[in-house]
Amino acid sequence: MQFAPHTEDDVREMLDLLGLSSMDELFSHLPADVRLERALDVPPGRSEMELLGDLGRLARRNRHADELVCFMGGGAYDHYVPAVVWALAGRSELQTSYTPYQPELSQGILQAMFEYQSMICELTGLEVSNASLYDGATALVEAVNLARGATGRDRVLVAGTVDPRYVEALETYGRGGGYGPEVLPMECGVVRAPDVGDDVACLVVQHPNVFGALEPIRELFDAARDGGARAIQVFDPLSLGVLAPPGEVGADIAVGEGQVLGNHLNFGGPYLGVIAARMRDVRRLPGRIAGETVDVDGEVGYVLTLQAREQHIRREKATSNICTNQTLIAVAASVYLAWLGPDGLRQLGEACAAKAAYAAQRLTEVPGVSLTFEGGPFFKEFALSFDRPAGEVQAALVERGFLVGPVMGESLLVACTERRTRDEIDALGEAMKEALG
Amino acid sequence: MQFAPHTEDDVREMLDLLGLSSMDELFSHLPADVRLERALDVPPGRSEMELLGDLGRLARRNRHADELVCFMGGGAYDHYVPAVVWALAGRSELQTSYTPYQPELSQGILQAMFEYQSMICELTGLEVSNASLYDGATALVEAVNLARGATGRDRVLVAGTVDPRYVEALETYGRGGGYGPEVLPMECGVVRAPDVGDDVACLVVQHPNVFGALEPIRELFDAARDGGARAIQVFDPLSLGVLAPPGEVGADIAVGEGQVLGNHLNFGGPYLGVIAARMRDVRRLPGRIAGETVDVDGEVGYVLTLQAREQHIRREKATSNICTNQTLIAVAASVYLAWLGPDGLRQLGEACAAKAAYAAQRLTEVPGVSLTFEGGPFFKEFALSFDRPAGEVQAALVERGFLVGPVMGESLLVACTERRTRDEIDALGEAMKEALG
Amino acid sequence: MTAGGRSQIGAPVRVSDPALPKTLDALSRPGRRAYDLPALDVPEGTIPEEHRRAQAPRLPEVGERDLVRHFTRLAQRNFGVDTGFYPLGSCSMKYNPKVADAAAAMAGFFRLHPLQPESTVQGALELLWLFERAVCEITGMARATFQPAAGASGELTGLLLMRAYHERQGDPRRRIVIPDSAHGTNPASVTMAGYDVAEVPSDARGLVDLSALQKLVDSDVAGLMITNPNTLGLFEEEIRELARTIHEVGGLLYYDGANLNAILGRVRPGDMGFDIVHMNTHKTFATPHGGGGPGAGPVAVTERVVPFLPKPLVERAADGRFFWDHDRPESIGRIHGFHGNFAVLVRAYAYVFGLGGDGLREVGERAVLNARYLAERIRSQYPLAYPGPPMHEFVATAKPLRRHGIRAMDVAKRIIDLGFYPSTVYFPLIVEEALMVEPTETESKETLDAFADAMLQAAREAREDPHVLHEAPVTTPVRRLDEARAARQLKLRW
Amino acid sequence: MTAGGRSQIGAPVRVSDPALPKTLDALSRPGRRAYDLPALDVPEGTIPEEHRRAQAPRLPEVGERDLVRHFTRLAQRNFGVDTGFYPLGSCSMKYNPKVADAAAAMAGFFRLHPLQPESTVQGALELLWLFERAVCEITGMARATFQPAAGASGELTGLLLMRAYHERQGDPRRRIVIPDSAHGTNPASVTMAGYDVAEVPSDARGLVDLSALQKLVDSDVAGLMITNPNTLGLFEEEIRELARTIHEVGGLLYYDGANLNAILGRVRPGDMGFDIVHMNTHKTFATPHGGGGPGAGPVAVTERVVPFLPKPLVERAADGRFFWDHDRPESIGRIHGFHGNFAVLVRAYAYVFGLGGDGLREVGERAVLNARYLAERIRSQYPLAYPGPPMHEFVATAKPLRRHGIRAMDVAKRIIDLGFYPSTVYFPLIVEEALMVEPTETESKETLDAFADAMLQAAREAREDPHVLHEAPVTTPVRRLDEARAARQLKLRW
Ligand SMILES: Cc1ncc(COP(=O)(O)O)c(C=O)c1O
Ligand SMILES: Cc1ncc(COP(=O)(O)O)c(C=O)c1O
Repeated sequence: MQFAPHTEDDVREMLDLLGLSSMDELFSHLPADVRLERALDVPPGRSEMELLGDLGRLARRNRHADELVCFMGGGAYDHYVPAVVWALAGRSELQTSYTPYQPELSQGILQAMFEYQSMICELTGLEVSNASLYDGATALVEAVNLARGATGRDRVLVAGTVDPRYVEALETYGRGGGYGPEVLPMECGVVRAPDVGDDVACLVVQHPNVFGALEPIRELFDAARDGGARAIQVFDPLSLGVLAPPGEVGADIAVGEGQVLGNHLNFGGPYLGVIAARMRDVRRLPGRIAGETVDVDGEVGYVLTLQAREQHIRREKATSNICTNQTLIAVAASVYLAWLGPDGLRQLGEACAAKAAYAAQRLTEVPGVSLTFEGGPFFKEFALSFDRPAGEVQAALVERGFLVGPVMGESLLVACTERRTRDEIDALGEAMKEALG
Repeated sequence: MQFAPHTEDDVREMLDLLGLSSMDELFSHLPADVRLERALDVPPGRSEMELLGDLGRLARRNRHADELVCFMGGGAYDHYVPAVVWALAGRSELQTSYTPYQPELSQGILQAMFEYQSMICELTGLEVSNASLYDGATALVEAVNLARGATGRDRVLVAGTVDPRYVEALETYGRGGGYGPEVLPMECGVVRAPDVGDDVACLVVQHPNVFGALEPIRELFDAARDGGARAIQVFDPLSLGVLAPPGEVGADIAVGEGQVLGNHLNFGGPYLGVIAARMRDVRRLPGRIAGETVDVDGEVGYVLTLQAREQHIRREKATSNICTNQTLIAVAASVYLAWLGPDGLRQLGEACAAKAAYAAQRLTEVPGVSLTFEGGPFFKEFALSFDRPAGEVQAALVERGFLVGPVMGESLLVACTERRTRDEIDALGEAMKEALG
Repeated sequence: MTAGGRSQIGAPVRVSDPALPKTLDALSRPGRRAYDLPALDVPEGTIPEEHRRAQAPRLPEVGERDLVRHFTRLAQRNFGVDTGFYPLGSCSMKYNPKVADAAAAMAGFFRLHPLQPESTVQGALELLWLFERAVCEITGMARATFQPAAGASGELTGLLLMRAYHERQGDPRRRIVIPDSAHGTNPASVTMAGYDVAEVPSDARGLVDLSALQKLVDSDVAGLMITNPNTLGLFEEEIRELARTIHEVGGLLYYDGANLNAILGRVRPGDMGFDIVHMNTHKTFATPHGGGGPGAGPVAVTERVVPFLPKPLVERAADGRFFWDHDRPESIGRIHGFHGNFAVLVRAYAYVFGLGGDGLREVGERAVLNARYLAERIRSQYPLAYPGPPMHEFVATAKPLRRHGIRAMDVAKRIIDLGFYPSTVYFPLIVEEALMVEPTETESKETLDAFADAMLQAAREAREDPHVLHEAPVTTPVRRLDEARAARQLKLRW
Repeated sequence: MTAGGRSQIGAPVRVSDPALPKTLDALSRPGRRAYDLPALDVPEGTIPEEHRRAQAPRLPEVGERDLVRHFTRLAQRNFGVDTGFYPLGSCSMKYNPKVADAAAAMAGFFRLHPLQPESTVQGALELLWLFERAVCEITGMARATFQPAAGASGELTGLLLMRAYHERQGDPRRRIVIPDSAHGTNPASVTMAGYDVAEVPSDARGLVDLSALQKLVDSDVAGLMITNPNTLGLFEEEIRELARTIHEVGGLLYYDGANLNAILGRVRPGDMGFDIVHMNTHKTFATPHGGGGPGAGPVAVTERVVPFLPKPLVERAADGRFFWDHDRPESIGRIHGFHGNFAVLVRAYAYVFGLGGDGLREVGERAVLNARYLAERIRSQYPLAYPGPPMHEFVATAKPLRRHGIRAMDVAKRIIDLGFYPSTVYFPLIVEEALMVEPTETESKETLDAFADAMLQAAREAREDPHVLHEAPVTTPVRRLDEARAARQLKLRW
């Protein structure tokens, strides 16, 4: 392949204007001792048809979610992506544009950002959002930074039922931020309200939690509020047609993984970091924010606003270093949320909950299978325990055509989206019976 | 699914304005004895995700050309379709528009038609083309109608080496046109120049012919010209980087199957009926023709022109009944032809010819395999004979992962596009050896 | 809203490189290229000199980026259903569901060669088999062919079927009756089928004049070809009598399905007495029209016409296997090079099976409701050509504006500036200053109201400021184009 | 070309329904819907009342057609590389090959769950493994991580790696040196990594002031963070001395890869002495930027930094199987929730392996040629901020136009009316009235000439008719927007 349009004539004419006689002269001022005097050891170029052939062979070495029935969870879910979502978000004027530095030429992206922010606020019951962060885990990191900055406090309390990858991310970024997340003990699948001292910046709770279970969320956040800490909820956007929104259960900041909002599984990315907060924290929010305004003729238009928070203005004092974010994924999320609307959101949530409940009941009928945490309410995901290592069960299920997991210690997570049918759930039950038999 | 946006309020308000109280009243003036008093016996509607599930199951019951290596020919070929072609032709402003009756709102389609016509003229060495016909076979039918009208003569001579489906189409449409194609005998894979009497409207020759062989095309068309008949060539657009164009070998009218021009195999359609002719016949051409003109301010623009030929004006005296054609496929062909350019066209033609030559040699090394027609030159396709029914061989090859064919009588056609690799050809040879062993 | 670029509500951004040429040919530079092919991995071929091309064709030499910007620009200079309201009468420009495109994009469909052995295309054959059952149920027919690539091709197919039918009866006939309101493809198809046109007038109601028809028909009439609702958007209430009249002389009834949308699930051509029906999938079944095509024109017929259908047909064997049945001795033969526009049929299948029986009926209802409502909203200024209640579309006339020197075309051009695709104009031919409006069921009341307001505004302007209409359009990439010049000084290529 | 709508060469058609609302919220109608879900096939679930949502969120209620027209309209109000020339400095807005999108659209890639068992994702792991080898070869590094979702994330990752490295040496340090010309993400990342910024000035050549650096560095300096060519588009010719200076005090060198395009295949960061490198795939490797993202910011490092890379890394077992290696005791941990922006990496893979080694080198050459040529074409009116020969981009200044009351932003806005996306303005901060222009290698000489002519026209107008520049833009959907008001009267949602 080659996409440079230069003809030999072009090159000659351009070099002539520069008074040069060869391409090499463009680089002649570079010190000799840093120049690569050999060709790059990257395989020779491929034609488009060869390249797609190579990639097709790699792709076929994977067993994807149309070949295996996907009951996997753990932060990414096989929800259905309507055809209209990427037919629109994929339009090339949007896909091939840069961050809207010249708003007059980027009203499309800017309005889409504004509408996305609006829908995220409606969804979470909070007051302000932004144009996206990298993903759910880094959104949590940013939320913690915000809380520490806003409270001037140090300690970061994290429920023991928060996704371990999110905790791992906090530990990693904490090396720079100068904090270490303190993990609260879990008791039968949920956590108890901790005492929140005046040195606690925030309390982080995932609800539904990593096992899909519903936490005593209001109590937990009451404790945070009473202690003067920011209450941070890690939420599942598609739970909010059914579950009380973060703003209502007392969250000050809500962060979540937006993959479920019309975005494909994509082996983990690009996903969507969703964040929403209260107005008092708006000037501490990370990332781009679109705002509505008017032009010189009074016509309504949209711009990037509150940029004084950002790295290109505030540099080392910026609220975050984020520059490139996940805007296009946020645009897709907007199409998806508007496709669902309030009724669709509720119906979809009910469907997930109903199928998960049915699956839990159906699967625990299989001898040797039990719920890791009996009794507590859950949303679309739950943990199973077996009379043998969960990894073995997972492998046996793959052989029978099912993707289930991830494995969490002794347990295996099972997630049900609106996409899973009763027949598939029953078939999974049969497969488990075989696998354990 | 349901795409009507009416809310209950909308329906009520609209009925109110009409002074009606129910939807049924919209149909109350229809005679009772023609009304369907039961529900249609079509399965209940499916949600989008269910529907794509159903269709996916049907699709997986097919073994397509990415699963089996495709050496099939017979009028449709597995040429490579560059990603850019449908990324552009598929843009929704083009795809969801109608025939450009209001040129001011359809300059995109109209200019694309104009550019397509221009490239077809360049390709064929002829003077005028149109915005497309249904496919290669029906393009031939239209060409014959044109020739009969232009010459005022009746008889239609067709080389015995023209694709039998095209001949079948001529027979079918001839029932209405009032003619029956007269098929000239084939001699070792090609035809001899017939005597063309003054009652002959046209001589139809396919070159390369249905067996991929090159006809003594100039002689044949000399005979046609000398007899005052129109010389009609059925051509392969992708042969014209290598082979002398119809205009040069004496064709008055050239028709071809444009599927090869950036269009997918699509199980036979939509394909593209390509036609080109000489200026003297322009007023007898069928279908839409785009022309360049200027607007009231002198700005260049494009319109549908010479409409006096067409059914909506000329009605029963029209040159053809065609209305909806294959415009979008022609747009894709434009992208593809411009992607190839003159050099790409030649390189691609050379590659097809070289691979076919190699394949013929390689495959005839297999015991029990011989060329049906020894010796004569061919382009990208050739016929093989075996010591057993060709159908058996074809079936055995499918089992070994190869699509070869179609079967023509005792022979099996083998086609090579630029896409087929030496390894694939060698593997086909091995497979044939096994199949015949 | 003014003619000014930016102050147009919703104006898109301007496409770039204004200084660069605007045709592929002018963009071409020797040696520039987009193509990219593998190196040859076999020996050079040996095409004899005498067969070789001497001089390369003058195709554009451009880069892939040139191509992308060029066609992106062309697309943005084109108006589609995805851009806005497109009430083109007789064309059923309804929303084209994206799910149908997703279906057609499955490799298991678009990567199939038409001549693959049956064992390798069972899913495709099953899809056609299922879809044939559905279209037969919808039309009230026995069997169907999917070969016709569009409505006109369906017409010709149907007429050739009539011919074969009559010849089989040993009584070839010469004439086909069509109403004076018929679409141009009808008479054109009649001629191509080798028949003569006998035109029956419309009566004061805009319906086929029954008594005129009775006078017209005799044993030389092969059949009657009409659409119902007719091209005036009116239901032929005497359809049973029309059918009887034709059947009594041994003729057949052909149903032009262009207007099938109006009666989906309510009335079936078969139940009205039709013998042969075509459907326009790109109208009734929402497949995209692609700026002119491709479409598909399946033809369904009653039992007595089945033997003559084009071959092959898909059949299901006792063991459940699907196969192509070529063994049809009385078949008229082949209408298409292969099996018709399969990828279009996949989309139509998605539409029909996605909506289901009840959904289809609702489509018809809403289509009629929208047309009736819109007609009512504008009739004060644009009276209906005929009194009867319109179905899925209506034909109004701009005649009242004539005395202000305004023609239907002027109204259409002004509508463009007001942000909509105009209705069909000057068709059917029997209506002066015809405005043929088909909103379709997929448009909302808000859109209909906005369009009605625009139509009324245009009528007001016709009286108060006709100049605005004569000047229109002024907001488009080009303004009114010189069609006479285009036809006189033919420029049909670079 | 005027400000008038239609007379703009290449003006697109106007988007429809001007009378209809222009936001999703305003389009909403109670009861209207696009969604469509299967009927529930299991018993109702049982979410406890106290957990249930009381009141539904006010999401739009619209039809699918509403959605399609709304977002089609928004797209047409947006300018992308596919619409035109986009010489945004420091952003490498090159053509995004469509083949890369086709690769990412394979179900075998986009339908993979990130936590699938390794046995089911061997192809994906192999792709990452192969791509890691390629980026290491391109940068001259030992190993790489693909977790960072963008360049800034790569920066922070790299700085956390430095921290881990120094802590491992038992000598945590406090300061990171960055040049005053650095991009804003650099200092911001330094802070997030828990370091203090030590700014080193640029000298008269626009290069890092070596002697100032030597004064600045001591054993408390953890590292130096620069890009080369630097943000002025100039190559840091003393890079080896800079490296030596830092290495002598035990610091590490971080390479900000935003400008890697300039030196592809010619110079490798590793060979210049860098220890840590990030790449912006959405710049150097042509992945689409999506109006802000997603991108990807792979980080590659030299041997001594490898132990600290985020986990897991892809490894290949003796039997050829690929697996995730989590057993990395010294790893800094996790930078992304999963494995980074995989679908973006697939596109970058297609670009790198499609071009191959020689192709990549050619990319760099042509990128530099285009920038040098364009700088030469306009320098008479827009002098270069520094004398040195620019590489893939150049920074000019609009200062000479100041005395006509024209600012860099005015030039940019006028360029919009002339049909191009403008260059970056006011960055780098050390240049007054900076115009930072990066044409990229995928633009043709014709485009560069057209843009140069437009820039020269703007300069002429600045002298003769500055009003035109102050008024600009006038051809866009909206004109200059009131940013002060936006920040004052915050309206950040419906
Ligand atoms: C009434 C009527 N009949 C026939 C046709 C021809 O159908 P097609 O364009 O699919 O060939 C049309 C198309 O506009 C039509 O409106
Ligand atoms: C010099 C430089 N460094 C860093 C960045 C940040 O990269 P990203 O936007 O991918 O986070 C940019 C992006 O503009 C840049 O130009």
